[in-house]
Amino acid sequence: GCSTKAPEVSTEGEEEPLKIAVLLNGNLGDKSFFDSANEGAKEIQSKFGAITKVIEMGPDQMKWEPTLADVSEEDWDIIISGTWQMQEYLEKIAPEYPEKKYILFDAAVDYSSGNFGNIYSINYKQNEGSFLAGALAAKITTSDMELANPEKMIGFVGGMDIPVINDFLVGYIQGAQYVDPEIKIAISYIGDFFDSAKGKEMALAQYNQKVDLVFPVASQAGLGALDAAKSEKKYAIGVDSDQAMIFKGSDNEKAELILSSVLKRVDQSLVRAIELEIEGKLPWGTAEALGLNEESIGLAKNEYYDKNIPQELRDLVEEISAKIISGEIKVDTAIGMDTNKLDEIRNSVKP
Amino acid sequence: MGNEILLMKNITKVYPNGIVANKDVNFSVNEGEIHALMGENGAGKSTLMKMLFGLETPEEGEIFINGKAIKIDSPTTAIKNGIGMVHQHFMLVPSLTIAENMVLGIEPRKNGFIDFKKAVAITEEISKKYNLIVDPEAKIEDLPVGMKQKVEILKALLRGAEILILDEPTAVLTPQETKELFEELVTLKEKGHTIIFISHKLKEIKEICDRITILRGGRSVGVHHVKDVTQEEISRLMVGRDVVLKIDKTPAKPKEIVLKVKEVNHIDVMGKNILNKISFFVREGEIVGIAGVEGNGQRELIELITGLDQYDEGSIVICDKEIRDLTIKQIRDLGISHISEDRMTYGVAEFASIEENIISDRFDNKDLNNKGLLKIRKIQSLVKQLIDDYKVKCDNGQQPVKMLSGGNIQKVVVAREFSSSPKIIIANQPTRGIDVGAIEFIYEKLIQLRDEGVGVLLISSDLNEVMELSDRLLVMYGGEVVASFEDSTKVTEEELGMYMLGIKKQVFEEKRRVENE
Amino acid sequence: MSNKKIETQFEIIRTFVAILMAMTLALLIILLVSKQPVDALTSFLTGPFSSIRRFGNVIEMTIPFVFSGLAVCVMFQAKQFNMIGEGAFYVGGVAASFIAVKFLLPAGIHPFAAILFGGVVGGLVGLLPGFLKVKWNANELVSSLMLNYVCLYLGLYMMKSTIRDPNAGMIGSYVFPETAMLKKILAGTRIHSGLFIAILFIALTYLFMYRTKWGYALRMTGLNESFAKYSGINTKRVIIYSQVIGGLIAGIGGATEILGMYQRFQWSALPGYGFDGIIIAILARNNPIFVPIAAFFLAYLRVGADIMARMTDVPSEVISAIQAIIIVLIAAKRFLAKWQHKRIIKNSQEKLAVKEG
Amino acid sequence: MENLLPIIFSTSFAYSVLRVTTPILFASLAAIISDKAGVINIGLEGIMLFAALMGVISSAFTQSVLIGVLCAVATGVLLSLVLAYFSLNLKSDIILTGIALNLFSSGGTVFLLFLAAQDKGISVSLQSKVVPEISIPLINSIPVLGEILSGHNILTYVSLLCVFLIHLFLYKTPLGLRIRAVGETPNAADSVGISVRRIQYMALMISGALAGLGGAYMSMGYVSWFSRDMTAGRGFIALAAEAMGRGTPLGTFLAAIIFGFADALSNVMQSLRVPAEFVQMIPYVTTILGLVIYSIKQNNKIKKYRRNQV
Ligand SMILES: Nc1ncnc2c1ncn2[C@@H]1O[C@H](COP(=O)(O)OP(=O)(O)OP(=O)(O)O)[C@@H](O)[C@H]1O
Ligand SMILES: Nc1ncnc2c1ncn2[C@@H]1O[C@H](COP(=O)(O)OP(=O)(O)OP(=O)(O)O)[C@@H](O)[C@H]1O
Ligand SMILES: [Mg+2]
Ligand SMILES: [Mg+2]
Repeated sequence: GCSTKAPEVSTEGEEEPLKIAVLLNGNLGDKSFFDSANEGAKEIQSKFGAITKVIEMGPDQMKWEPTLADVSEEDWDIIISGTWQMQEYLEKIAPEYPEKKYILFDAAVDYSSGNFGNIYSINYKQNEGSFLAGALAAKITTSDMELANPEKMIGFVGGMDIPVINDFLVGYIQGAQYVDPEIKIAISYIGDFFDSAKGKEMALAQYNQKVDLVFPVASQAGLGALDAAKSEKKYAIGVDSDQAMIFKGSDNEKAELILSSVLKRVDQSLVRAIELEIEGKLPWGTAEALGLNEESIGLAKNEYYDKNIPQELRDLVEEISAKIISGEIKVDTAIGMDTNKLDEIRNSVKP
Repeated sequence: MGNEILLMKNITKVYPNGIVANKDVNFSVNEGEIHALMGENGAGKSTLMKMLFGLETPEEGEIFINGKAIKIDSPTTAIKNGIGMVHQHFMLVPSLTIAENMVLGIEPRKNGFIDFKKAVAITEEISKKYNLIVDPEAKIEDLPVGMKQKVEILKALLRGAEILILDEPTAVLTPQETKELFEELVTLKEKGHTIIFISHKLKEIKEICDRITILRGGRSVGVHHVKDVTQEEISRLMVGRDVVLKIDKTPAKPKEIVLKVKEVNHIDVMGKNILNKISFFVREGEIVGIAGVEGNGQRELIELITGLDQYDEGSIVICDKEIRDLTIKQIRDLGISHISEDRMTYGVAEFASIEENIISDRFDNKDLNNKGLLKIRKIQSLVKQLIDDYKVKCDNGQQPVKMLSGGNIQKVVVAREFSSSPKIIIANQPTRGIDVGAIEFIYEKLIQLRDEGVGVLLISSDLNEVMELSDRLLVMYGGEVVASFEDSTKVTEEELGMYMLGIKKQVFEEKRRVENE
Repeated sequence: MSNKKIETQFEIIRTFVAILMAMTLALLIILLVSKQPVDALTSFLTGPFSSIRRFGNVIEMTIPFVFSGLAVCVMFQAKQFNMIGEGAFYVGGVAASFIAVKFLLPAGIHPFAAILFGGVVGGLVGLLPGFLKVKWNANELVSSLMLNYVCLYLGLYMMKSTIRDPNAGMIGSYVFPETAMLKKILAGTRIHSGLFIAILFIALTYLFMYRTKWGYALRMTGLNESFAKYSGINTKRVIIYSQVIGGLIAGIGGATEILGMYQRFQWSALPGYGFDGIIIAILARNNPIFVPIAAFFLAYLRVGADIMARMTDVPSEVISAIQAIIIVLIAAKRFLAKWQHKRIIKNSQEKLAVKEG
Repeated sequence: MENLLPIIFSTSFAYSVLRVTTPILFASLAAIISDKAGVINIGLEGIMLFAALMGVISSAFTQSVLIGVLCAVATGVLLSLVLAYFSLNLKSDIILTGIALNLFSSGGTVFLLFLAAQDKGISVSLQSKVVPEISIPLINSIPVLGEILSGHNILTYVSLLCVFLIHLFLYKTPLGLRIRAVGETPNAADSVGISVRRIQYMALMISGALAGLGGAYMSMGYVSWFSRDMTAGRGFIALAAEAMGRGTPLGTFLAAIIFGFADALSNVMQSLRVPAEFVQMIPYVTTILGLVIYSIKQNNKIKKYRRNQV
């Protein structure tokens, strides 16, 4: 219900720490999306001295709405949650708790359809990042890099045939076509986000079809594809977090082959939001789309990147990046794209 | 006669469902005797023996072997103490060979593997020693019952059984096989083995047993020397009243033909010719018996007549209707009733209640359901009536059939099949393994139905039964009718035996004369 | 006292002891992993009753459990080891969503039509393993396990190619119109009118199984197929319709769940109710009357566990382990059997003594 | 289509079939053993999962592949003992117990993983060992066959060997004979003094050990880590393969290979741009078809026998 807040008596300097709950509608350990949010929570805690609690709601949708409602009734200042599926629950529940604030990442509520002044939404332009990845990959496949073959073939392994994943795909395809209109791309979907053995098989199948670089966008299952790169001695590009660095130390051989990763900095964007909030500058009641410009999306440029990628390619990436930021290059998004259009794009690179 | 080899003292057994199967039973057997154990169905014979063999544990009482008290908690202990058991229902693994069954649990080994050659050798050796000839490499599932019985006995002997328990071994045997078994038992006895013999057939007891212990309602009601008591006395001790097994019937007055089987052929999965142009008929108001050693096509014949299986050639006509394409239900609706030889498989659903078992053939009728909704009260009163009429011993109609004794289960089957106003009854081994009291009852009912104009086809391996009960008698051998007798009282057992074993065969003319009148 | 009474009494005691033991074990595990064990256990046990919404959650979860439990009951009673509940539940949801999105019907009729269609499609899915079994004797366990995946992918494809909302960020259908959704019946909870459908189906299933000739034929076929055949029951037909009905109930469950709990279809994986249905059916001893109790019990466990994970430091994973222990202990038949046997013996002997004395 | 054929007839495809088949084969052999003893092991999925985790953890801590595999096997045995205790001693329904075991493993593994690696999804922070791949001296020099058959993970060879060993075990050893007897007619076994329960215990233990090997392959061969729910239904597919192979080791091997083939096929088919859902369906549809074709054949055999004779 709507309770009127008693005027707060806050003493200077001894400010109450912010209380932040992060609801994840999945499980930790995916090494990408949810883990990244978790990282964000940790950083918020250490950087701003906030009290944070991360609640894993698991994959069962039945539980999400009541958990959100439950948590809204508890004593939190800000409740953070992500993905498009949580959007609708948020639209329903947030107006009932106007004294609470909500941050929604990787989706946006429809501000035209209601009074959502207490929600701030973050969208990511992952298509911009994967545009860079596509361009890089298309260059590498015909380059004289050690493990590249002359065929113009690169690969994409998606978790499921769904908009968010296809958003990566569309950017990837357009980026590759941007540097080489002749490029062929093998595209497979695993069918879920956790069967890493299947992910490995899919990637292996692609490598066996003359693909020399695979871009897996499949959360935990995608790690199998990186394993395939190692066993086939071919290249890969990671996703969401800097995946080469995950393996550095424990599996250097694999890390060497992960030329870069398309970063989707959920953590960074959350930290940024809280920072803005503390400064009183967070635009509540609006949605922001963060991309290359905000550095929420980008290519990982780590030691392996520097070591393995030839200078002229690195320069090219910078150049394209600048063009995207300036708006000279327009990248299509798969979100809201109808199936025929998507198929057309996919078929244009069919091997 | 030797000294007391076995003593079961003050044995009490209560099953988990609360049934007191044995109460203070004392049972003593002397070395080297054949000791009969008799009693009505459910008297507690099998239970007593199961405890001796370690399959059940008594709540109270002690077991002494050679005067020494031992605790038998598993078949292993029983076997160690020289006890062997041939169960009422065979305990053999169908997919294994005789030799494999023989050595199960005591396999001869070579390098950790089973020494199959040795197993065969062992089997051959013991089979020679006791003159019980079997083919060690034959699979159990292909064997006739008589052979299985032999394997069971050999199995026990191989494990060094001094005391051999035989639980109703003759229930499924032909006279010839029974005779053979008895010879074997006598040989065993001569070799010093002690035998406990359970049977419902008084004649057999008289023939080979030395002493007899009779159980009634879970208690021992006396031990006697067999030669000191008559069959009638034994019956009275068992049942508590006089039993007349003499069948009293007037000559049949047959009318229209209700079942006509003509030149039916049947080939089984393995391609074996099971039925060979078989032809015969049954009329209203007569009992036609089929004698024959089991496994000569009787079972298949009945499956075809009752619609459990389909025939390819020939014709079967019930009440003027060819049944080739009819379902079992349609055939039953023509007026056929069927008592199956295998009551636990076909006769009843053991976990279902008596009520549910009785309405299985008529729940679809208008008077028991209203547009699909069962009329519970109607059903209850119907079943109550039948339980009374057929003297089924039970608490009430809701009791699961599983809780009844074998004889009472048979009564449930009979009650259902006899009360469906049949035109023809196929009675396959209708009295197998049930006590004299129940047998007497079933005979009376059968004859009563015959007199009311029902045709009866009676198949039985009990020669006495077919000869006494039938008006006409056929003999089946190798899937054919090899003999046909207009008047079953005019045949001797020996003559029948010759036909049953395929030694004699009536010529075709003679057969046709009877068949196609 | 009759032996039957002892058995019933014992059954109750046994269940209680089993729950007690399971709770002790759970407590041990919680002590091991938690710094606030008392809070944890309290929120586990009393959490579901601590607010109307949470109690609502239990009931909300009970509804689909009832359907999947009933579906399994029917198939298991016919001795059909069919796992199609999972797939049928899923396609039932897809089918109902299709009607909900594609047709504009008046409020009363819309959900009715959608649920009916969900049931029909679920029934068709159930038909397949039954048909394969009857026609070629193909093992229904295997075919249904595999068919579940086919249901998932085919359902997903059908949904995507007909009613998918391209603006949705995940795979999802268009939002259902108000007319199609099942009304909430208790403010502050999401309990919806599907509850009445569930109750109706408990009664219908029970009546069907124990009061109609078809139910009778089904049970006899399950208890002893040879016997049923010999008695003239068309067992092939029974085998087929038992699985069709199972599929139908599961399909209706899926439809009810989708229209009651969601605004649009968005299951991209099998929701798992098939296996839950098996747990429930076995706990309910395949008797429709006990299904709601078993379903409520399981829902209570799940919701309680969930609250515990949310409110305290007990990780949610530990909870599935605890659930497993509780379920198995309660299903243990021999648990304390010796003690029961002694009671019965004593009782029987006393009775005998009285009779003779 | 013209793209597909060269792929299917390539050696790398045939090689991948064996690779995909391995975990299913282990699990379906496990299913055979328990099934033959008359106890359905629905818990294979969970047993594999747990074994996969324990293999990773123990090999990471000891830095020994062998200990890792042994631990996986031991875990399999231990879990099957639990299954046996509840279903055989306490008489809980065996299917329910199996399902509960799966539930238990799915949560328990993540919890343990968190304790061992501070991670709830994947064990990459643990430096676990991998069972090596070996090329087989003579075979690897045969032109085509060498490429297909040589160079596999050792556990793949072990699984092939197991087909043969299980066949020998079931049909030639005393314990095998007893297992078959117990499964077919427990009363008969009981009556000759074989303890039915003990044999079922042993069968379940062997079954658990095989599933343990399957788990070890998943996390120490197929991929080099453990991840949440990584068995992804392979335990159930194994049950299907076992039924399709009618419980004989050789038949089951064939069924597992067919499934592996279909699965590998679906992996390469995606590039043809058939809707992903249809491609993903292939293995399951194949299994159903395989089952139906087998059943039809079996049925026809019976009918043909008759017709020929008439
Ligand atoms: N396993 C069991 N559980 C419960 N009751 C049983 C069990 N076995 C036998 N009974 C009951 O115990 C009583 C004695 O049965 P038992 O088998 O000893 O009879 P029997 O003398 O062998 O009869 P029959 O001549 O029919 O073989 C019967 O009332 C029977 O119903
Ligand atoms: N678990 C049980 N619970 C209740 N009653 C049982 C149980 N097992 C067996 N019985 C009853 O005990 C009786 C005795 O069983 P047993 O196997 O000795 O032969 P039987 O069926 O009596 O033999 P027959 O029919 O040849 O006389 C059975 O008839 C059956 O009704
Ligand atoms: Mg290239
Ligand atoms: Mg008996």
